[in-house]
Amino acid sequence: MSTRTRPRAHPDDATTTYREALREGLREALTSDDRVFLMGEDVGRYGGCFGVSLGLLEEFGPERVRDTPLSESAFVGAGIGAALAGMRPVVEIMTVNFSLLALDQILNNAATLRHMSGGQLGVPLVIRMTTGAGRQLAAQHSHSLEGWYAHIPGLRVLAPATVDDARHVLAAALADPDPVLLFEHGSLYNAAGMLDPAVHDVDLDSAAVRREGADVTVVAYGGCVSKALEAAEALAEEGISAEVIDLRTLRPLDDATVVGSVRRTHRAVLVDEGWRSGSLSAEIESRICEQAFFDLDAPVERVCSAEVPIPYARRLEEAALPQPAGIVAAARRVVS
Amino acid sequence: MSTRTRPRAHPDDATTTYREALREGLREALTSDDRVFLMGEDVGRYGGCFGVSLGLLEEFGPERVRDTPLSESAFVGAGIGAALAGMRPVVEIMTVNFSLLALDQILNNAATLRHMSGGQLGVPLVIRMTTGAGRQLAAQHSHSLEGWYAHIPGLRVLAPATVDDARHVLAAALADPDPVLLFEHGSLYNAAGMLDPAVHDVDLDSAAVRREGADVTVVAYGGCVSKALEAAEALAEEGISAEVIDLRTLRPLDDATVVGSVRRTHRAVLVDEGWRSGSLSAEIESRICEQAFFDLDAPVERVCSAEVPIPYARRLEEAALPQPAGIVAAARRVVS
Amino acid sequence: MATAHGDTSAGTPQAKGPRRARGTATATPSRTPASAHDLDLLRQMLLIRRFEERCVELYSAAAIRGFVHLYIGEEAVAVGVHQALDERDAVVSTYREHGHALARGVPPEAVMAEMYGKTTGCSHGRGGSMHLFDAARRFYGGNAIVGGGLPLAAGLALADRMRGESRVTCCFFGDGAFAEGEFHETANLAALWGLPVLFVCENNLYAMGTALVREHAQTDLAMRAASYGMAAWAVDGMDVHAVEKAARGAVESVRAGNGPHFLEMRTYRFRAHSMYDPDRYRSKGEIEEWKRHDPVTGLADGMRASGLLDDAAMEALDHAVMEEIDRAVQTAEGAPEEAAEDLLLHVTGRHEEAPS
Amino acid sequence: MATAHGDTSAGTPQAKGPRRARGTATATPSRTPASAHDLDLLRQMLLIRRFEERCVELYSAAAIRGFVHLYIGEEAVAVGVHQALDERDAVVSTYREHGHALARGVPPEAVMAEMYGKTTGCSHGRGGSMHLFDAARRFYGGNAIVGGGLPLAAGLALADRMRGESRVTCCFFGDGAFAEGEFHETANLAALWGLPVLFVCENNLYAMGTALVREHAQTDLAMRAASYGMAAWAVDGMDVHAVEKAARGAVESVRAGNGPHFLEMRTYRFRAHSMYDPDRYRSKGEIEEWKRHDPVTGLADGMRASGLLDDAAMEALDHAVMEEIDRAVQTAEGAPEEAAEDLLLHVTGRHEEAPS
Ligand SMILES: Cc1ncc(C[n+]2csc(CCOP(=O)(O)OP(=O)(O)O)c2C)c(N)n1
Ligand SMILES: Cc1ncc(C[n+]2csc(CCOP(=O)(O)OP(=O)(O)O)c2C)c(N)n1
Ligand SMILES: [Mg+2]
Ligand SMILES: [Mg+2]
Repeated sequence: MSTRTRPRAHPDDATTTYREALREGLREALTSDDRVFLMGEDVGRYGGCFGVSLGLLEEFGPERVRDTPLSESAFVGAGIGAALAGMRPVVEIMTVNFSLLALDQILNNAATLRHMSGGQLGVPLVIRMTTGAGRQLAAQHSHSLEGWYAHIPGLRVLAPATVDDARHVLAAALADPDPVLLFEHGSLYNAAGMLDPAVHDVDLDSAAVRREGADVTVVAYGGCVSKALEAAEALAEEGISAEVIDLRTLRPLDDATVVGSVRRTHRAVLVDEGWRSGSLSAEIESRICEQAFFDLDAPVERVCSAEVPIPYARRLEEAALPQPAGIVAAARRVVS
Repeated sequence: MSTRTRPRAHPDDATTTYREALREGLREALTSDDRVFLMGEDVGRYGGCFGVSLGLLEEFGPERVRDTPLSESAFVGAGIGAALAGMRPVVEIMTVNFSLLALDQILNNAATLRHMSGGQLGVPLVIRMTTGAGRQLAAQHSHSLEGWYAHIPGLRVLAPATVDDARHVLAAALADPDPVLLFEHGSLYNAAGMLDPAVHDVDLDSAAVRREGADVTVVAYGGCVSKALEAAEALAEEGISAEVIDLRTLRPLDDATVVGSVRRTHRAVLVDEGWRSGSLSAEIESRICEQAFFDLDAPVERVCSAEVPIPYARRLEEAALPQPAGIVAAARRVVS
Repeated sequence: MATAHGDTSAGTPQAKGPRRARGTATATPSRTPASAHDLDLLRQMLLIRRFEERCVELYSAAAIRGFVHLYIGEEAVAVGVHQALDERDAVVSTYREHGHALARGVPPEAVMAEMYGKTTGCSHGRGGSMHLFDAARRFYGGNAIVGGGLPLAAGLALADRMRGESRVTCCFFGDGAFAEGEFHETANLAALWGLPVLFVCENNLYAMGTALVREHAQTDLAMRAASYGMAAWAVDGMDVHAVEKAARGAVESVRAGNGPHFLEMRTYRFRAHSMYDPDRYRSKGEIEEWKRHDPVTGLADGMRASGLLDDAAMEALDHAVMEEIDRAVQTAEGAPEEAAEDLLLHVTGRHEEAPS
Repeated sequence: MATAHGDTSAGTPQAKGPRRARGTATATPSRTPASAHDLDLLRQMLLIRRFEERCVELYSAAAIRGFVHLYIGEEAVAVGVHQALDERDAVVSTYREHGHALARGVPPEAVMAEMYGKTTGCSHGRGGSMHLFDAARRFYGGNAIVGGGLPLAAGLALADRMRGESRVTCCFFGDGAFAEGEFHETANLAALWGLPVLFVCENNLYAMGTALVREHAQTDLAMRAASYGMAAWAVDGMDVHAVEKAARGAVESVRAGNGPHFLEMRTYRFRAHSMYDPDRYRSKGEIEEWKRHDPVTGLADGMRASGLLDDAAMEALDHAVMEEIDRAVQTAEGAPEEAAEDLLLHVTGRHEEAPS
C-alpha cells in the first residue's frame, strides 16, 4: 500500500502508477474547470476506496470533493441532475458491483434524457468505477459488467488500460456532452509505467494496437490487456506473431481497427473477463464474422470467465478467469 | 380490454389467450402446492398490471396473492428469502423496466447464494415480468433486457412465446431448484390460440422448431417469434424456405438445435428486440460461428432494435424495432 | 383526517388546514388572494381539467397512445404550487404530468402535439404523455419510473447550491413513490446537504390499485418525512388556496437557505390510474364523496359566494379554455411527424449520429 | 448520548441504558445473569476477540486473503443478541460477520478454513471472509453488498409467518446500510406485514471512512426506525448485559407476534474498516476513548469486582480460547483445497453442471 501514502507523483520519480495517473487527471480537471466536482462514497476523508482521490479533499475542499451517504441511486441521480444544470460532475461508484443499485438512473435517465427530450437536454456526467476480479474478493465483489453498459445507447464506455490512458482519459470524458463511464480494473491501480510526455490526450474513438503482429489478432481491454501482451510474448517464442489490440472504448466499438487487423491476420482470439455467454466478446466476434467473414481462416476463439460466480479460493478464482496460458492455447488452436 | 373482464377461460371457448394461459398456470400452481404464493405490485386487488392474475386474490386470498408496496428491491429480495426457507414464491415485477431496481438482489443473491454457500443453499424462486416494446410506451417502458439476464450464471431464463408454453411454463419453472425468470412479451397477452390438449409440460431444455425449412434458419424468441413466422410466410411466397426456431429458453441456450439447423440450411438470420450491440443475438451468432464455421455459406444477419432509446411516436417506434419486412430482407441477403 | 385519508374504507374527505409536523420552518405569510388572482387560478385549473377530459376522448379515438395518466381531481396541487415558483426555479415531474406541465406554462399545443407524436411536441414526439420536457422553462420532465425523478431534483438543487443561486427545485411524486428506496436516499441526501428542494408528495391515496394503507406501515407521510430532519407539512390538496399558501411558505424558506421542505398534498384522483385501468379496487361511493371536494368547483363556488364569479363569467372562462384546447388539438393534428430516417437523432450529442 | 454518539468530534462514549423510542413493545424482563452465564458470555466474546486478532496475523502473512473486516470492539453485540435467539431462529449477516458466525455456533475451524479457501470451510472455500454460511444453523450469510441482506431477512420471516412458525429472523446491518434505500423498503415491508424480523443495526459511528454525521441528516436511528411504526430502542452496544436484555425483550415480543423490532446498538470498531484501510479519518484519541469501554474488559472487570473472576480463571479462559483458535488454524492449514476441475459445481442445482 505504499502508493496510497504518496499523494502525488514525485516529479523526480521516473514512473507513475495507474492510481496516481488517475489522480493527476482528477486534479487537472478540478483545477481547470470550476464546474467539475467529485462525488461518491468515501472519495474525501478516506481518500477513495482504492486511494485514487487521496489528498484531493484537502486540496479542493468538501464542496468539490463530496463524501456521499451510502445511496448509489441518489448520488448517481444527483450527478445526473447536476449535469443537467450545467455542472460537470465526476461521480465515483466504488465498484461496478454496487453500480447495479444505480443502474436505473444510468439507463433510464443519464442515457435517455437527451433522446426523450427531443435533444433539449444533455447529461455531461462522468461515472468512474472499479471493475473486475483477481483479488479473491469472491462472487459479489468480482463482477465485470462492462458489456452490459456497452449495450446502452446514449452512453460512452471507456476502459483505460495504461498509465497514459488513465492520465488523460478524464479530460476527454469531460469534454463529451454525454454520460461517460470509466471502468478502472482493480488489478491495475498499482501498475506503474512511464508517462509519455508526448501524449496529451486520449483518442476516444480508436482502439489502440499495443503490439503489432501478423498471425493472429488478440483483442482485449482493461485488466486483460496485460494478460494478452504476456500471452503474445510467449507466442512469439513459439514463432507465432500476435497483434494485440486494446479496445479502450467499449461503446462505441472501434470495429474498424479490429476488423482491419483480422483481415490481415485472418484469425482472432478475444479476451474478456465477463462471463462468456452474452459477454462483450460475443459482440466483437459477431462484428468480425459479419464484416470479415470471407477473410477468416478459422473460427474465432473466445477466452472469457467461466460461467460461475467468481469463487473466493485462489486456485478456483484463477481457474475461473482468463489467463495468459488460456490465451496462448486459444491462439495456437486458431493458427493450427 | 375485453379479456381482462373474463377471469378464466371458458371451457366451451375454443381459444385461450396468452394471458389466460398464464393465469391458468398460476391457478394450477397455487392449487397444487401450498408452498406457492404470488407476490408483487398490484397482483391482487388490481388483478395484475396486465390483468394476468385477475381473480386470483378472490380465489386464494391475500396471504397467497400479496400486493406489495412499490419497493422492487425489497419484495424481490423477500421472495429470495422465502425461497431459501423452502417456499415457492412467484414474484411478479410489473415490467422488466423496473427490474433494474431489483437487479442487485437477482444477481448478487438469487443467482449466487448456491455457489457462495458451497451448495448449501438454493433459491427456488420464479420471477415473472413483462418485457418489450411496440405499444408506444416510450424509452423507459420499452426495454428488452432478456440478454442481460441470460448473461448471469445460476439463473434460468425463459421466454414463452405461445399459448401452450405460457400455460405450462410455470410448473416447469417451479420444479427447478434454482431461480427462474419468465419474460412475458407485452404484445402477446391478447394473442389467442388453441391449447393443445396433448401438451402437459414444457421442455425447458430445448428450443422449439416452429416451422421447418431448408434454405435459412431464422432464430427468434418471445415477441419476435410471430414476426419471424410472418416473414417466413412471405419468404415462402418467394420460394425461400425458412426454418423458424423459437429459442424459448434463453439461458442455458439450446445451441444444439440452432447449430443443427444451420448445419442443414447453411444460413442464419437472428431476430432480437434488444439493441443490436451486445444483444443476445450476438451470443447466438458467436456460437453459430464457433460451432458451424465451415457450414456457413454467408455471414449471419442480425435483425435487432436500432440503437436508440425507443421513441414514443408510432412511426419512429416501428422503425426502431425488428419488423417482418426487415427479416425478409435479411433472409434474402443471406440466401442470395 | 390523517386516518380518514389513510383509511380508504372510510375514505371521506374533510376540509383541513395545513398542519405543521415536527417542522422548523418560519411561519408562512397569509395572503388574501385578489379576485384577479382567483380568476387566474380558476382558469389554470379549468385548463387542466378540460385538457384532461379531451385526452380521454382522444385516447378513445386512438389519436393519442401509450400510457396516459390523468390529473383530474388533483389540479389544485399543480396550480397552487406553481404560484410559489418563478422562472428561475426548476420542476421535476412524474408520468402524471400534464397538469404540472400546463401549470408550468408549457403551451397546450406543445403538450398535445407531443401526445400526437409530432415534431412540434414539447419533446419532438419522442417522449409522449409520460415524457414532457421544456428546457427553456426548466421543466425537467416526465419520468415513468416511479421515484426516478427524485435524485435528479437533488442534483439540480445541488448545482444551484454550489453556484450560490437562490433557485428552488420542486419535485412532484406520489404516495407510492414514497415507498421506494430512492425517495429515502434522496430525502436524506437533500436534508444532509441542505439542498434547496421542495418535495411535493401528491398523496392521492392510491398507487395504481394499492391503497395507502396497504402501501405504508405508517401512513402519516409528513411525519415520516420530518424524521429526516426537514420541515414537513400536510396540506389540503383539494383547496388551491391552502396549497398556494403552504407552497409559498415552503418555497420562501427553501430559498432563504433553510434546506429542503416537504409538503404532503392530500388529494385524490377522480379517474382511473391510467386510461388502461378498469378501476375496480375502490368504490364508486368513495369517488363520489371525494368529488364533493372537487378543487375546481370548490374554488368557483367560493368565488360565486363572494361575488367574484357569476354564470356568465364562468361560461366565458370555460369557452376560452375550450378554444385554447381546440386550437391545441388542431395544430397538433396538422403538425408534421418526424421522418423515420431521423430515428437516430438525439442519441448522443457529440456527433448527433448513432454510435457504430 | 445520542449527540455524543452522533458527533464524532466529541466522540466520547458514555454508559447508557436501553432507551425506548416511540415503541410499543411489552416490557423486557430483567434477568440477573448467573456467574456461569457471565463466564460463557466472556468466553464467547474472548473467542471472537482472539479469533479476529489471529486474522490480523494471518492476513499479514497472506494466509487469508480478500477483504477482511474485523469485529473487534463490537463483540458484545453479536454475543448479547445471540443469547436471545435459539436454534429455530435465522440469522442474516454482513461482511463484518466473523463475530456473528462464531456467536451463532459456527465452529471456528469452519470459519477459519473458509478464509483459507479450503473444502472444509463453512462455504467450501467459495465464499471467504465475507460469505460465511451454515444452513444447518440457519446462518444465511455473509453479504458483501451493503444492505443486501435485509430483504432476505424479510423473506425468511415471511415464510415463517405464512407457515405459522414462531421463529424469529435476526438481521445485522450497519449505520451505513441504514442510508441505503433497501433498508427503508424492507423496514416498511416488515412493519406493514408484521413480519417476525429483529433488525439489529450496529451503529459503530462509521461507514468506512464516513462518520455518522456525514452519512445521516438525522442521526437518531432508533427514532427514525420507529417512524415506520415498529418498536425501536437504542442500546449500549458496549455492554453485553444491556444488549442481551434488550434482545431478549425484543425477540420475545417479535415471537409473540408483535411484528418487527429494531435495536440500534451503539458500538464502535476498534480496528480499521478492513485490513486494507489505513484508518486516517478518525483520531487516535477517539479510538482510545472508546477502548475504555471495551466490552470484553468491561465484562471481565465487572465479574472481578463481584468476585466471579480472578486472574487465574481469566488466564485459563484465554488459554482455552487460544487453543481452540490454534486448532482451527491448524486444521484449516491441513485441509484440502477444492480441485480446479470442480470449479463449476454449485452453479445450478438441477444438473450440478455448468449451463451450456
Ligand atoms: C419503479 C416502478 N415500479 C412500478 C411502476 C408501475 N407504476 C406506474 S405508476 C404506479 C403507481 C404510483 O403511485 P403513486 O406514486 O402514488 O403516484 P400516482 O400514480 O398515484 O400519481 C406504478 C406501480 C413504475 N412505473 N415504476
Ligand atoms: C451497496 C454497497 N455500497 C458500497 C459498498 C462498499 N462498502 C463496504 S462496507 C461499507 C461501509 C458500510 O458501513 P456500515 O453499514 O456502517 O457497516 P460497518 O462496516 O460499519 O459495520 C462500504 C461503503 C458495498 N459493499 N456495498
Ligand atoms: Mg398515488
Ligand atoms: Mg458502521
